[in-house]
Amino acid sequence: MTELRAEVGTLTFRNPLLLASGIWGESGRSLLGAYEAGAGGVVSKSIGTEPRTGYPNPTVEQYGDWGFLNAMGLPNPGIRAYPEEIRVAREGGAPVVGSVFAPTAEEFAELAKAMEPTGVCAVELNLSCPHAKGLGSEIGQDPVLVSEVTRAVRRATKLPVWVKLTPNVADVALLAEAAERAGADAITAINTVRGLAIEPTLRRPVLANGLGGLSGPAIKPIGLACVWQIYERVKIPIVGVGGIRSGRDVIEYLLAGARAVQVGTAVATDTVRVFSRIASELEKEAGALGAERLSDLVGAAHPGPARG
Amino acid sequence: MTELRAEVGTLTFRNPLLLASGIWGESGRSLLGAYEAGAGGVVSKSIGTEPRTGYPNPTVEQYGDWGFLNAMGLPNPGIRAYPEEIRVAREGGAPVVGSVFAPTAEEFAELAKAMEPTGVCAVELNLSCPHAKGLGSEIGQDPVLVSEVTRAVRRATKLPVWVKLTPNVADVALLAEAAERAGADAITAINTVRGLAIEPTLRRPVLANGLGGLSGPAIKPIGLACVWQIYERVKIPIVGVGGIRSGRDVIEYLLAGARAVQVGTAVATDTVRVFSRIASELEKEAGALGAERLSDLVGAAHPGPARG
Amino acid sequence: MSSAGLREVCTVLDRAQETPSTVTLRFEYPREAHPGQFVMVWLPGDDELPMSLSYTGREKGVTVKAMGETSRRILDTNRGAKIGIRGPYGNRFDLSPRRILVVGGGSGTAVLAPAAEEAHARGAAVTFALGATTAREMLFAERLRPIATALHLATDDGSAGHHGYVTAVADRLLAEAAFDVVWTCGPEVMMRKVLAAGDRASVPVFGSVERQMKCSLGLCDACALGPYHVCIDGPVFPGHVLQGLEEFGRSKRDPSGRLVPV
Amino acid sequence: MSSAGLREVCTVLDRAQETPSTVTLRFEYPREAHPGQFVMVWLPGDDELPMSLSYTGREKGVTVKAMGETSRRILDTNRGAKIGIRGPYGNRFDLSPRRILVVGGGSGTAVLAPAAEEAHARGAAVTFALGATTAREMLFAERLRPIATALHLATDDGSAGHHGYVTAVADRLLAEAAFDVVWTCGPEVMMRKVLAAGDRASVPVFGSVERQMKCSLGLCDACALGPYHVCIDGPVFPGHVLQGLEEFGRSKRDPSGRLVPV
Ligand SMILES: Cc1cc2nc3c(=O)[nH]c(=O)nc-3n(C[C@H](O)[C@H](O)[C@H](O)COP(=O)(O)OP(=O)(O)OC[C@H]3O[C@@H](n4cnc5c(N)ncnc54)[C@H](O)[C@@H]3O)c2cc1C
Ligand SMILES: Cc1cc2nc3c(=O)[nH]c(=O)nc-3n(C[C@H](O)[C@H](O)[C@H](O)COP(=O)(O)OP(=O)(O)OC[C@H]3O[C@@H](n4cnc5c(N)ncnc54)[C@H](O)[C@@H]3O)c2cc1C
Ligand SMILES: Cc1cc2nc3c(=O)[nH]c(=O)nc-3n(C[C@H](O)[C@H](O)[C@H](O)COP(=O)(O)O)c2cc1C
Ligand SMILES: Cc1cc2nc3c(=O)[nH]c(=O)nc-3n(C[C@H](O)[C@H](O)[C@H](O)COP(=O)(O)O)c2cc1C
Ligand code: FES
Ligand code: FES
Repeated sequence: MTELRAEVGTLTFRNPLLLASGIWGESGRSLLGAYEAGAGGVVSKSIGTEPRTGYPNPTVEQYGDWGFLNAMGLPNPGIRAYPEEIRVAREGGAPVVGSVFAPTAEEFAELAKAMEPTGVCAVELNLSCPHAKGLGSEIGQDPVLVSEVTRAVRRATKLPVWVKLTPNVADVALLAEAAERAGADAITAINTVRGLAIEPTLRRPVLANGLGGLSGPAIKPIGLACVWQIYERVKIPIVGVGGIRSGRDVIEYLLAGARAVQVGTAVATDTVRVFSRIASELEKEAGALGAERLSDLVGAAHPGPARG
Repeated sequence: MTELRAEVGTLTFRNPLLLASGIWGESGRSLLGAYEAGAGGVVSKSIGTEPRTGYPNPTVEQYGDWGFLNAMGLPNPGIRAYPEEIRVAREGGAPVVGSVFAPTAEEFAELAKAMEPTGVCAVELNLSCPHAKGLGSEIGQDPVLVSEVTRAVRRATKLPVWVKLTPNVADVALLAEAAERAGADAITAINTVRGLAIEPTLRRPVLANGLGGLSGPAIKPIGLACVWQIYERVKIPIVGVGGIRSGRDVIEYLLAGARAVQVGTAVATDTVRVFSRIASELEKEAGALGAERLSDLVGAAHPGPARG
Repeated sequence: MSSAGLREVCTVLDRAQETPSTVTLRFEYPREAHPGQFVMVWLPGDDELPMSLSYTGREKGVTVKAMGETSRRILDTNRGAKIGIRGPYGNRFDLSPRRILVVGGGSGTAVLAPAAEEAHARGAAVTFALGATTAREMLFAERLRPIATALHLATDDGSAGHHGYVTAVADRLLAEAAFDVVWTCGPEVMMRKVLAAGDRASVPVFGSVERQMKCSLGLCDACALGPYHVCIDGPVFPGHVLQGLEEFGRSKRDPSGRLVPV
Repeated sequence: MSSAGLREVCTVLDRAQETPSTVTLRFEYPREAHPGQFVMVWLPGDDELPMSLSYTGREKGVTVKAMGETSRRILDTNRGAKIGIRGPYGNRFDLSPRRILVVGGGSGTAVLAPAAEEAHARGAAVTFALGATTAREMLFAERLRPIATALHLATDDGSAGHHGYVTAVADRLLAEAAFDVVWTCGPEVMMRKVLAAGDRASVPVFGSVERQMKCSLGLCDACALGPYHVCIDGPVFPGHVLQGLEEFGRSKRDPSGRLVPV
């Protein structure tokens, strides 16, 4: 049986399974629900300066149980209302990572500052939403902007800064390097992959926004490739996300170089009980691989000396 | 019942279903087999100047029936031996698109020139192989290189030039624009999506090359998004590829903006009979949508006046 | 075989004007559904809204009340129109009780009608207390009369049945006769009163609840209600659960996730 | 549940040196398999090769002859080692004929042995003609003797059985006795001779064929053989099909796809 505690920089989680941003993330009670169901920690919905209703429905499309496409449009209650939600989750004992998004470096910095007094253990910069114009992946696709935003947030807060990257780039590790140089404490990879669904009879895209982001098992190979490439080029910890729904999936991410992971879509396909199931699978399967601690596995599929 | 003839620029195919490059593409008899099974045309394996054995096995990983990961490493008999294969396919009546790859614009141009006397109806430039270093997606990720290669080939041959793009970029339409300006006759999108599979017990990547390319239904939303974005920014015809295995899938690609499509992985999951099945589904379903010709559907999911 | 989504485009087979503000649309949607469940109704180019199934057989139906922009547009939908349907989602009414009191307020009766019909078909005795603002807005009274052990109406303006709230009727019925269960759906203030009445009579109550919905798959959190998600844990909740929820009858989340008064 | 691939990592349970150049590895691989089918054997860090199953029960086995680098490394694999297995792939021998002549050349006998055993278990009479370069290289003679109606050996150097090609033995047996079918596997020049002998005796022949393999899923074309793909249409082909193929016994594709002599 492997010890499941996971360390991401200076932070320790009871297990490496964090709730991904945007899933069960609007209400503090839901965040807490994921923690009670076994998550090691939770990431908030991405919060902006003002409340946002997001896009009209349809906002999701489903492909069997292996893929979801969504374009929620970053609905969120705004940074003034949200601390109350974080309070609820924190009072229940859940470690909360506060995810934020903004169109400019200054606004990112202000949001991060506003997160500080809420008791979050880190801020995650969503530089990667694939469908919201001017918010997210336009920044995340440009190393200069990634640097700027990361540096501004780094200066504004003492909190650990996690930078969440998009896979919709030629070379994700280049963006990770930019974030690392600008002072990021960790890289989260990946956000959803740009995709589109079309309704033939109606001759129109399914999602009200047209383009959306693909999540679920379909993107696991893509997330693993990104984590792998990032691990080869940066030293800061990596939090892996994308298509995780089993203990084996987590082990693959650890071996590729992640120190912790986030679980999103599986909360819908497998219910929130997915956290405790994955945790017990992980304990058994990591044990069978001879790992005493999860860090024994981190990056272990890479050639060369381990960095565990 | 819809007339299935498909036009891509000056070329006409009996139906819009072409065999994608790299599938059943080493032997002329196999190309012909796909045509006999109902494909409207076939694209050759990507051919280089010299014979190449490709990577050692494992070269493929399979995820249920919704995804394949491969890193073949562009094995091919080389441009001196391959005309004999094209001859076999051509003698059987199959329209053949000759796919080529090279590390430089000059070599691309020479390969295209060498394709001319073989009787191919077009050349497809593989600027998009996601795992072969220096060959493919490094070029396909850079608009300047895409221009250079396309222009060199454009000058070297009278054949229609199709440029095949990778989805592993921030903005695929930018690359399509570069190809269009440099004289491409059509854009083929997409090649496989960069991905990785890891074997936990062995603590190593499954594929001998490490990184590979994802294909199959998992990438259909990604391919559709690319075709959609390209259609909004270029005028030349688009050939859609990625995850197609049903008539409905083809209709979605047409509505997104493709004039023809290519079918790859489904040849393995559904056998080569997939071509005749898709063709008959397409005839029925496009008919039910009231389309007399397939061109009635091309781009029809986009807002604004049709360009059919 | 195909990697298509779970959404189906259905043709509206029939449109019935139930009340001046309420319309039923019928369509063929082959998946099995149970009374209590809902579908997401997509009006192309507009929005997609959760709607309880008011008919759960092969030819399904939703009964829509004009509220905001989208529901108004759904009302304007004509026979032959194409709408997207996905689902059914959510849980269902337990149809096993033998003596059932149904307390419906306004369009809330939509979800109660097929449950009552099916329970009746299985031999239950169903008593109805249906409320509306005025007689012309009374939903499904004629539909339900043939299966009713008793059918009691109430209107705010006294234009039909009891003059006043339907909750007063329910209170009286619960005092007078024995019931195994109460089913209710309507405005939350109304449901709160029904829950209290059930408590007084020691009869369990089940209420169908509405919240903002986006994914309806338990993913996005739009429908959060205390520790529950209405799309997967509901929409039908036992009364004691609802009573334990601070938010029920008081606040709900708007599309941005902010808590606002119901 | 998991989105893991179809490959399994198996532990080598047993390693048996069959001949100086041939080793059998046994491993537990739970998927059902039939005589004639093959698996892809992955030697981590090295390569992955197609290998016929020489044992098709729950504890499966492959019998590997030292040819090139990878097969040599497979020979060096010890008990307890981990190998990747995927499959089984390909078609199988029809086990219904009652009088079977098995003509095996070298390691080709590996794929014939489980077919013969299972046919025998079902009541068929199986006659063997097994060839090898020399007595020590004779594969599976002791394994097959107990089930053989007759067991005939041939060696190139005369160190066991007939001095000369096993095809001469097959020719004689086909002239002397009546058979419903001939099964053969070995070098293609040998198989061509067996096909001719079958023709002369008017007995149908089925031969198991090897070609370069990469995907073994009918995708990559590495195993193209005329209009067929050995991984999905084979490896077992009827003799008349093989005789119709220009390439059979003459040319094959190398890993780049070029045609080279066999
Ligand atoms: C599980 C479920 C089942 C439902 N079943 C039905 C049904 O069978 N028939 C039906 O007509 N509607 C039903 N609804 C409500 C429906 O989905 C819409 O919320 C309603 O039609 C208003 O939508 P709109 O966009 O037209 O109005 P909006 O523009 O969203 O709002 C118009 C007005 O209605 C109010 N309003 C919006 N939604 C609600 C709500 N859920 N509860 C109370 N007030 C609200 C707003 O506050 C506003 O004052 C159901 C909702 C859920 C969650
Ligand atoms: C369906 C199938 C089933 C097979 N079953 C078995 C089996 O049960 N036992 C077994 O030992 N091998 C079997 N093989 C062959 C095996 O897959 C390898 O080809 C062989 O082990 C040589 O691999 P290598 O990499 O060591 O040699 P390489 O380095 O590839 O080649 C070494 C030498 O062997 C020759 N050679 C390579 N492959 C073949 C071939 N297929 N036929 C003839 N000569 C070849 C080469 O030309 C070269 O001279 C099978 C092949 C197929 C396609
Ligand atoms: C409905 C939905 C909403 C999401 N919202 C956000 C968000 O607000 N901020 C963010 O950084 N990522 C968001 N994501 C991306 C996820 O956090 C995660 O990166 C992605 O879904 C891949 O993980 P998965 O395959 O486990 O879902 C969202 C994903 C989904 C499915
Ligand atoms: C085994 C395999 C080999 C491939 N080889 C090539 C190639 O040589 N050249 C090329 O342009 N694309 C190649 N591709 C990409 C396909 O042509 C196609 O773009 C991709 O597989 C997506 O389509 P699909 O989902 O229908 O397979 C290959 C794909 C696979 C699966
Ligand atoms: S509507 Fe998304 S969780 Fe319920
Ligand atoms: S090995 Fe790839 S097609 Fe047969």
